Amino acid sequence: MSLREANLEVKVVVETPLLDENEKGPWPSTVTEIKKTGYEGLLQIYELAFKDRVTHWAHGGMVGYPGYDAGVIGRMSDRHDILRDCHTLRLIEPAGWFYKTDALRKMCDIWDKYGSGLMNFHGATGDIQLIGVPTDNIIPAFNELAKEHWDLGGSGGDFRTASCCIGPARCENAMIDTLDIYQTLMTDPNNLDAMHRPRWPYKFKLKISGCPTDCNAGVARADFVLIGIWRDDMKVDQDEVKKYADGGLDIGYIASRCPGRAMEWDGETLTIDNDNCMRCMYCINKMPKALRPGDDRGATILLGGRARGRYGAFLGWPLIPFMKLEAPYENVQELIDTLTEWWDENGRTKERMGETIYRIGTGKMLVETGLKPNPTMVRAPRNNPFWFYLPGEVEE
Amino acid sequence: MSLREANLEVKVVVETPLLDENEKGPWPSTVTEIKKTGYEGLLQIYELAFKDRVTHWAHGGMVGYPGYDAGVIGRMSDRHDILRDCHTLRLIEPAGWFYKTDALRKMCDIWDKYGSGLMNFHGATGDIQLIGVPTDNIIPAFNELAKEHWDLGGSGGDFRTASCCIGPARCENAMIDTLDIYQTLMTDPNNLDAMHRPRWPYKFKLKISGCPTDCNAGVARADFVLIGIWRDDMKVDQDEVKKYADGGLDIGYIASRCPGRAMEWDGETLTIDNDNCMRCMYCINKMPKALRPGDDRGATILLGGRARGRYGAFLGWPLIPFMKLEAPYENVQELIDTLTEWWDENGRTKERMGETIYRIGTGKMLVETGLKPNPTMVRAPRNNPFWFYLPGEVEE
Amino acid sequence: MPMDELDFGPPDYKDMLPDYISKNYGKWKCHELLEPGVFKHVSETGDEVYTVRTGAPKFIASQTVREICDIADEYCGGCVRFTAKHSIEFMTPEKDNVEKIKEAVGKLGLPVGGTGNAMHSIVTCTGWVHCHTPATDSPGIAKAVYDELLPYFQRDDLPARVNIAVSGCLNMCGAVHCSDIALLGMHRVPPKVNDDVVSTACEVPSLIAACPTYAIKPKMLKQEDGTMKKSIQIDAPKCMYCGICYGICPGVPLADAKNDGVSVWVGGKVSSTRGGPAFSRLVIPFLPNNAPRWPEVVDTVKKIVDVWAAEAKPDERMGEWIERIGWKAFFDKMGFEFTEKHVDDYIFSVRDMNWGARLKGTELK
Amino acid sequence: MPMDELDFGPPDYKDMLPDYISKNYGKWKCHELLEPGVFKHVSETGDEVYTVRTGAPKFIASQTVREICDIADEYCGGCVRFTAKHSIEFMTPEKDNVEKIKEAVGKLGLPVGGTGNAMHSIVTCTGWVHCHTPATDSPGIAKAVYDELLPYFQRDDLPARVNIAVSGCLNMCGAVHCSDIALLGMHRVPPKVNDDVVSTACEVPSLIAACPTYAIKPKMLKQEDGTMKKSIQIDAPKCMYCGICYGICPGVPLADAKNDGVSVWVGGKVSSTRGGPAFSRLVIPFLPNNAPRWPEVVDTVKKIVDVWAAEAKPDERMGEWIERIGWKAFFDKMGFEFTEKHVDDYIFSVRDMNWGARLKGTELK
Ligand code: SRM
Ligand code: SRM
Ligand code: SRM
Ligand code: SRM
Ligand code: SF4
Ligand code: SF4
Ligand code: SF4
Ligand code: SF4
Ligand code: SF4
Ligand code: SF4
Ligand code: SF4
Ligand code: SF4
Repeated sequence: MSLREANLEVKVVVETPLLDENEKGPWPSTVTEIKKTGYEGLLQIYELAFKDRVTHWAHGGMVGYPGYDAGVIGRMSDRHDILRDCHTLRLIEPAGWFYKTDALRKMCDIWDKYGSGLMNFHGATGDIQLIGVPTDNIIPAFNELAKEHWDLGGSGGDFRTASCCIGPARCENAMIDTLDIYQTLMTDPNNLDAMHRPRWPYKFKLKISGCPTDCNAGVARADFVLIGIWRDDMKVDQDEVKKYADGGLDIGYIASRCPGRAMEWDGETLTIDNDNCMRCMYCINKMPKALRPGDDRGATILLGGRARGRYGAFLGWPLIPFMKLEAPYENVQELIDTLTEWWDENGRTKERMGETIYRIGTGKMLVETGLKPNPTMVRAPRNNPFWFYLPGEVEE
Repeated sequence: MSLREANLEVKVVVETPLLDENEKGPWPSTVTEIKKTGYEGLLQIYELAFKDRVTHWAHGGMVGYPGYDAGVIGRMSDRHDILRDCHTLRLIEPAGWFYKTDALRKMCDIWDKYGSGLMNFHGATGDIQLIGVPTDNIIPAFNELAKEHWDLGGSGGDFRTASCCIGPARCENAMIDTLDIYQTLMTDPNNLDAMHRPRWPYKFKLKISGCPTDCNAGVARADFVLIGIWRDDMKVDQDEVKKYADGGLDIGYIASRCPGRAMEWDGETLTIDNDNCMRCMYCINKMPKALRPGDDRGATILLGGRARGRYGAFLGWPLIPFMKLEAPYENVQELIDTLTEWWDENGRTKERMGETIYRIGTGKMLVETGLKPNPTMVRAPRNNPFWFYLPGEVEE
Repeated sequence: MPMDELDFGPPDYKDMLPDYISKNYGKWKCHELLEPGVFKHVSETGDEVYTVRTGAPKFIASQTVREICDIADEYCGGCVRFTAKHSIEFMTPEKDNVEKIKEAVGKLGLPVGGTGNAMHSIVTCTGWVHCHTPATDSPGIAKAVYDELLPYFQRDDLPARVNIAVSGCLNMCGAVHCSDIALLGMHRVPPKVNDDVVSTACEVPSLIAACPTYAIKPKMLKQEDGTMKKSIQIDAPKCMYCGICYGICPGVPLADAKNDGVSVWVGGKVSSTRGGPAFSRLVIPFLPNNAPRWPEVVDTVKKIVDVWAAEAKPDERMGEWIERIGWKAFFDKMGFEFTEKHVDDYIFSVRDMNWGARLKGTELK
Repeated sequence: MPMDELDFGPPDYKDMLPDYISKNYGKWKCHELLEPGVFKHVSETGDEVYTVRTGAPKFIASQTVREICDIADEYCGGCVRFTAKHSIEFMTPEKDNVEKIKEAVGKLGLPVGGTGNAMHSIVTCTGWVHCHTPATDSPGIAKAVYDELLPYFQRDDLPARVNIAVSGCLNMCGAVHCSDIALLGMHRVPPKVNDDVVSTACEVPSLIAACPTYAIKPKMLKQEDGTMKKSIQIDAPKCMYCGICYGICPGVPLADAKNDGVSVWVGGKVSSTRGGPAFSRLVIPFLPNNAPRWPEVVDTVKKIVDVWAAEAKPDERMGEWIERIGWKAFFDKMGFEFTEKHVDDYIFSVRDMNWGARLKGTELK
């Protein structure tokens, strides 16, 4: 009998008056879903939180799959009388979050057998989250999942599971092959080793977006971001522009909000000043049938993003304004290695890459890694007169 | 015989080949002026600096006028064989730097008698700088200057000599009486006490500009700035606007650079969206005959500016967006007192007011001084979740 | 599993793509939003693909996943996809299937929408459902907000998209910090130190080093048997309740029924379009944890969206609108109080001060 | 002077104003720039006042002041004024006097100009003439720059005004940090500690506390007589040569003939007009102290002004022009090298990083 069947057998008799209130209303409810799984202990713990207005979960201890030191988030309640251990398995998602249904169904079966049957597509980092596995079931659960080619994702101070936008799979804006880059990086043995055996100062997140629209929110959530971009001129189909205008689109207004002041619309023709265009995608997104990025494409590499942290949030800034990409993306991998090595050596515990760079100084990081300084890294060069000279740079 | 006569008697025979090079060219030269004074020692020390490419001045020791602890900048050379002491007298300038010639002539006579005859109209803070007085002459020099109503200015951790733009004396933009405010603040006995007997953590600078054009550069150089501003609607003379347009002024272009996106020009009429107008003065300065500030006038009070410092430079930010002003400007004086008292209590040695506020927190400063928080203080409210609750603000 | 069979990574995406995607991979020409929740993408090959997007609950039972698969099997060539914001996408090359998919997902209770100039799916963390650090229940709040704002999910005529995110605590797992509207659980009292746990389960020096405000000091306790026990004490006025210490040590929990609650932030943005990415900014420091429906939070979100929807110009995201009208006008229109807590006083605060005398007319009145 | 006669403050400004100003005080209606260096101000009373503005040397001999007074007596009703940037202004209610004043100041060697869209007077500190901390001679540099750029002082058809400022050291007495072009003396080696002076003339604890980078550590020296002497040592790699320590202690001078020099900064602005105040930004970290004429510095300034003058749009101050074209284009056009020193790494550095993927076309090529 699978765990879920066992759970369902213990009919849900537990009273959850507060959760029931939350369940009401038109939006599909997590409470309903938990009820569907028959996972009574979780329901009770959750109801208790609503009643007490504090969580009833505590640290989860050290749990995991032998050979892996990551991918399982330990979780225990503070009410062992109700439910004791309720860990999470993080599974690496398929690129772009595309699923064949048979793969999904098999995953459901395995999860019903060993876990709660409760799932999350997806966690905010992008992994599949399987919520609620008792300690003893971790090994058999993953044994079967692995057979179906579901690997554990990241957790702790490691190379976190990357993610990528839908890109070339269904978006005309994609200037890099987001899915293929993802696949290549996420099957690289060294990266997987860095993912499954945490040894870095803290987590390292990587996201890939096909264009500066950044639908994968890399700039806000990842230490390292690849964003597709073009270098040559934007392609403008004047007839299609005209059609948009005739259809009532206020192109003058769009031009007025172009951040590069690069659009000129005279009512007939749209002129793009390609030198000043900031590749922001605004006009292209407004007129997808008329405007398209140029053909000389590559990636901008951003560095240093992270939420909150010790100093408050940082957002990603361009380390490399333009890099040509070609499978198997060795130049990207090299860059990752250079940076993570530097960070591994210099970072303090619980210090994200951007924070280490901040503490030590971008300039020093560049000198030590051999990466090139570039005006695009900064909004403007420094405004304070506080910098250092290395011995040899000044006269004795 | 005055010191200058004595100096001139010792004919300038000293060779200054490098200074002579610097003296060449069309712009009037400081070297020529020093030569004119016959101040040979200074010339030699200066020439030596050009030769050695380092200064030959050193700290000046404690010198001053009895009863005052500020206003004299001690200066000694490191070549006592050439010239030993060469102090500076700082004199408080008249409001707006207007001088009757007889007052200036008398000052010259006194300075020739006791000092080098070398002057600077003015130092960057705004004082008159009289450069080069030997220690023994400080007392007699100031005795005579004081008789002519020239008082010593600020130096050290004190209320520095304020300054004001030309304002209503010759500028149509002036929305506050910059000269009168200056005069009132600079003759207040408590302020003068705070200027002449340094007791604060560091210097406190105050500047007054008649409008946001800020010709007195207060935002960059003063801890406390008064800037004239209007609250009602801008006055637009459409005929004069038209004349500018007919004269070739590109009003559409000006509108395109209005920071509040508040100008609309249809080729005939200029419309100002007064709610969105940022009172930046750009359009008014471009069309002084057509546009004028409204009639409901007062001051914006900025706080916290300073150059370089410990953290890099800070610029002034609005503490009070709008304050009505009326002689004798008691509300301004009260504000100064409140702030300097708070700073005096909380500031560390060599910490400017803005730095103390930064270190301790604007919020805390506001609570402790009873001043009101206001969204105009910030470009945007805070973006990090790090703030404090005082006991009493949360439940026990 | 044997060691050498570990570390294999994700399944190959090529095996997960349906034909109608593989054939047109990298060949997309343009797209169109046909109606709220329904896209048409056109390929250079001439192919068309229709996508129906739906919302989803934060957690899904395997049972529901199977029902989703049923729909995907019937209309979508056996493929389903989830978006970067956890919506569900049903794709089909056949236009006729669109209505059928809409009907089928309707039966499952999955609302169609969240596209274009709509409220998009709310990103939220696990909160009280599964996490040990929350100050509030993010999935519960998200549900209450969704119920109220459903109409905004189902339209596409707002001035721009509005992204809402909820995180249970400052770790910000929902990455709320760049959202149009962010709801963030806040603790408001320092951790309660449990000396027994600290001394047995935690590394005191790392704990001390972890605190960003240096509020943690070591403490030695004499035990009954005369030996010394190493624990810590917290200098309460220095603590800003960030919870970083609790992240590494179970002996310093912060949860507090009376003082935990929700803060509200607005104006953030991620994309590099127009003005580029921007942080969400604090507008309400604290609303009570009024489970099960958080009415104060829901009302606040509704009000913010309503005023913005009525007043913003086209393509003005929340923050862009506020930038135009000014923060003073925003606080006035919303009736929110601006307090000293809104003025940043952390490390980079200086750079957020409003340098210069550049005040809007509305700010001077 | 008796104590109770001290503290009297400045003379009354009313006694310093000439009639033609007093009568029109606060009544000015508008103004016009008649030609470079000459303004006309019109009062509501119908009065007109003409102003001739001239440059001046940093220091003036009393002799010259008297000659200036002679001109003011002859044409300006016995009044002369200095500006906020230390230019001299000769005012007169009579238009006819303008040419006469121009002639008279010409004889004195004072150049007319520095108004409107011109190079305005250069603000500079005392430098080697009189200060103990400089890394360069600001008045000397200002003179060399003026000589070369005089034509820009005498015209008014540049895209906008250009403000140049020179400071001899990081104290920035010229307030260079918000100038279109700033020239700033830089030390490049740590202070040389003179133990005798430190131990006798300085307060060691304040000295240690003063250093922003915590580079100063205490040091005890055993003296010949066996007693201990308190001095300090400097951790060289931590020192950024700011000179704050030397400001309070003569025992730690930084001046170094070989390594002192000049840095160049551009794009700052003070006024709240348009984009508001802005900092000057580093473009050249070091140019040699090539007294007596600093040719490298002069050439650099000239080049910057020339390219800007040729390319900027109307009312584009240096920084506004650069903002439009981008810093990459600026460095390229000028032929300056962008190094790691240009990337801020001090406290607020994070906020100057170029968040997002918002790159100009020129930056990608
Ligand atoms: C599951 C997930 C929330 C969700 O429901 O989506 C999650 C859940 C937790 N996060 Fe997270 N984080 C999740 C995405 C994020 C994100 C968003 C992202 O990656 O885009 C962030 C902000 C972005 C970033 O990293 O900057 C995030 C920032 C954190 C932090 C703060 C990290 C920091 O650098 O400051 C912590 C604390 C820590 O790791 O020390 C944290 C810690 C945690 C822990 C493990 C709690 C803890 O302190 O041990 C949470 C486990 C909850 C549970 O047991 O249910 N989580 N966490 C997300 C991961 C799922 C996945 O792998 O796909
Ligand atoms: C004379 C003057 C330069 C000039 O030729 O114009 C000057 C000269 C000196 N300044 Fe200054 N400062 C002068 C205006 C300024 C300004 C500009 C301003 O006030 O608008 C600033 C930058 C603005 C600001 O205050 O933020 C300025 C920032 C400094 C500093 C750094 C202050 C700080 O807060 O970081 C110092 C160092 C100190 O005081 O410790 C300093 C120190 C000095 C000393 C006293 C040197 C010292 O460390 O003892 C200089 C004496 C030079 C001499 O003996 O010839 N001076 N000083 C200016 C004062 C004349 C006057 O009273 O009118
Ligand atoms: C499917 C998805 C990518 C994926 O790999 O999953 C996606 C897909 C598209 N995005 Fe996106 N975006 C997706 C998440 C995002 C995110 C991520 C986020 O919110 O965390 C952003 C950043 C939001 C932000 O700036 O805060 C995002 C910002 C945009 C924008 C920029 C909007 C703007 O303010 O300028 C566009 C352009 C537009 O809408 O005109 C856009 C446009 C598009 C287009 C039209 C691109 C295309 O040509 O197909 C796609 C359909 C639009 C739509 O959903 O209305 N997409 N898009 C994600 C759907 C999420 C969802 O369920 O709603
Ligand atoms: C006389 C003086 C005030 C004083 O009390 O001494 C003054 C006087 C005037 N200024 Fe100024 N400004 C004076 C220093 C300044 C400063 C201070 C500084 O540079 O440190 C600034 C700030 C500069 C900055 O932004 O970095 C300043 C920024 C302006 C501006 C703003 C320019 C802009 O970029 O938008 C204007 C408006 C304009 O020129 O259109 C202006 C306009 C004016 C007007 C036209 C105002 C009027 O209606 O009379 C005056 C004559 C203009 C001129 O000089 O071309 N004045 N003006 C100062 C003359 C200094 C000099 O010798 O050159
Ligand atoms: S980031 Fe660009 S390529 Fe990727 S889905 Fe969004 S619009 Fe398409
Ligand atoms: S992509 Fe952005 S910057 Fe470029 S022209 Fe379009 S709107 Fe302007
Ligand atoms: S600050 Fe304003 S009032 Fe003062 S001189 Fe300048 S323009 Fe005139
Ligand atoms: S004063 Fe400035 S903000 Fe106001 S309308 Fe004129 S240019 Fe625009
Ligand atoms: S944001 Fe806080 S409460 Fe939510 S999952 Fe992350 S750690 Fe837990
Ligand atoms: S909650 Fe944060 S500030 Fe408070 S003691 Fe813990 S780590 Fe320090
Ligand atoms: S900037 Fe430096 S060198 Fe110049 S006067 Fe000020 S302290 Fe002296
Ligand atoms: S020069 Fe500055 S950084 Fe160096 S020791 Fe002195 S105070 Fe410290």
